[in-house]
Amino acid sequence: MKRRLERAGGQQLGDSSIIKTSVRLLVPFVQLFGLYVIVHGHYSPGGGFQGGVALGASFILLALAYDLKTSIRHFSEGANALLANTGALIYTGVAALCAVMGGLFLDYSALDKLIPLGPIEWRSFGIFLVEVGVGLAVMSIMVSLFWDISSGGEMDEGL
Amino acid sequence: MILNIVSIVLIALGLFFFAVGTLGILRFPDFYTRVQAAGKCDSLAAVLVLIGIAVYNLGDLSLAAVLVSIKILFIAAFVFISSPTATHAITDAALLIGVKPWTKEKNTP
Amino acid sequence: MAKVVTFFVMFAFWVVMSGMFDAFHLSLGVVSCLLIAHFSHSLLLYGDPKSWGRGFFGILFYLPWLFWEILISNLQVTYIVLHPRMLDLIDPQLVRFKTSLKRPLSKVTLAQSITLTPGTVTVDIEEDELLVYALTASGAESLPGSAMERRIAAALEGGK
Amino acid sequence: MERFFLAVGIALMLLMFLSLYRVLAGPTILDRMLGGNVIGTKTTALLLLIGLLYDNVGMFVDIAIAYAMLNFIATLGSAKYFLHRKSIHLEDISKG
Repeated sequence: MKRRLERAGGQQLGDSSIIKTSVRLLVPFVQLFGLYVIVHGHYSPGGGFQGGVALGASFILLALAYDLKTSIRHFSEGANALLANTGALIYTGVAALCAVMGGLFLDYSALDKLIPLGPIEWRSFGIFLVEVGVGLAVMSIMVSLFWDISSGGEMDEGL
Repeated sequence: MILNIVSIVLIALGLFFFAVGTLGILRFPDFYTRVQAAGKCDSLAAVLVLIGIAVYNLGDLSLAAVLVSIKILFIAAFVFISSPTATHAITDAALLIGVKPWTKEKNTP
Repeated sequence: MAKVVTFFVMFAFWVVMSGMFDAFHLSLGVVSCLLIAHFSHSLLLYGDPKSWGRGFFGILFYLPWLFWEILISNLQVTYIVLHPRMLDLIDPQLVRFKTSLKRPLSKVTLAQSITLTPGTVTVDIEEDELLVYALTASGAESLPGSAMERRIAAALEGGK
Repeated sequence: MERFFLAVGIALMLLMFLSLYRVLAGPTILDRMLGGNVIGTKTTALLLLIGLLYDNVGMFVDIAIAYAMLNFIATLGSAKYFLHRKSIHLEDISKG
């Protein structure tokens, strides 16, 4: 009981090995589910945003079960910023490329002039590209929001 | 036909345990005893209902239906792992915050 | 080794999830599984490779028994919940007892099984001591050295 | 068979309303979380039943997985949050 009270002083739920083991078993499946939702965005409910939220949630789960440092070790701040910008770049890049190739903004069929696949295929493939971009950006923004809010911007202990 | 009967039995049993769990969290005297009713009856009930739905879904035997049934079993497995973890997290938090447990001696005159 | 096993587990999961077998989606699946195998291989599997297979199959054989046990004790809780004078039947108490299990995974399995069995909740694990909140006195007495612990020992630690 | 699923769905809805009493009445914040968790578990089953009624289970399975996952994360997160902010007075919230 004494050690329990000491733990209560430190206010750490993350010490519990039950939560740690369960979460470490679940996290890879949650990540794969997030990727699945992003990739199958045009056949099933979901898409870039929802898949990005699921991916971000997996890192939030890691941060909740262990602590902020572990989650940062698995997914560093640099990679986070890089992915956020890459996602935004893919989205605007594809959209602007459409405009440059002579179509409207986000008019994917214009990309047919670049690599001839046929306008219909390009519409499907363009949506896929844009959703990957949105998913990456949403994931990084979710994770960095959680990091910032839970630690007051200091990135030390976290919630 | 047999599949339908099996799934009806499973879903009805699950519904019964859902009802027991809900009645439990309404009737029990304190937080810790409510956790007993809520966490357990609910996870068993959810697993039973999910397996019932998966069995019913096998009615037309195609590849897609089988895959969907396996997915439903994944949800059941997820509930089986996550529900006790959540219960444990809440109970641990309650004990550390200092919610007083209800005991027999204190409440019987 | 861990990466390869993670990749195949994840790819099986992907095929079931996706349900589409054209080259485009399968190749996307391979890419996704490679990403996860690279980033999260240390999460799913750890320890020595020999124990993974036995852990998986041990748990697979342990589950039906656990399910039956959960059903039985659920009926007991059902009886308590539906009893008109419920407060006479319950006698909540905190119990702590030592377990003989060694591996962390089997300790956690024991804790989760105790939590899943109605009437008892594992509150904490410290080293080899479990702190359990039991709903009835009989539930608390039956905990140390129960059949559950022996079965987990046989499933996950056997032969050591 | 459709009628049976509809009846089960309606029964689940009624049980969710009963659980809502625990969310509203407290008395501690943890009781409310427990009520929310219970409602979430029922919702997972209800989503699949709705899928069966609409004859489109494959679509609703994904939503149900996401819902079960978010329910778990929400419970874990709020448990940790209220552990961290112990200064929240447990009884005050219900008394207003």
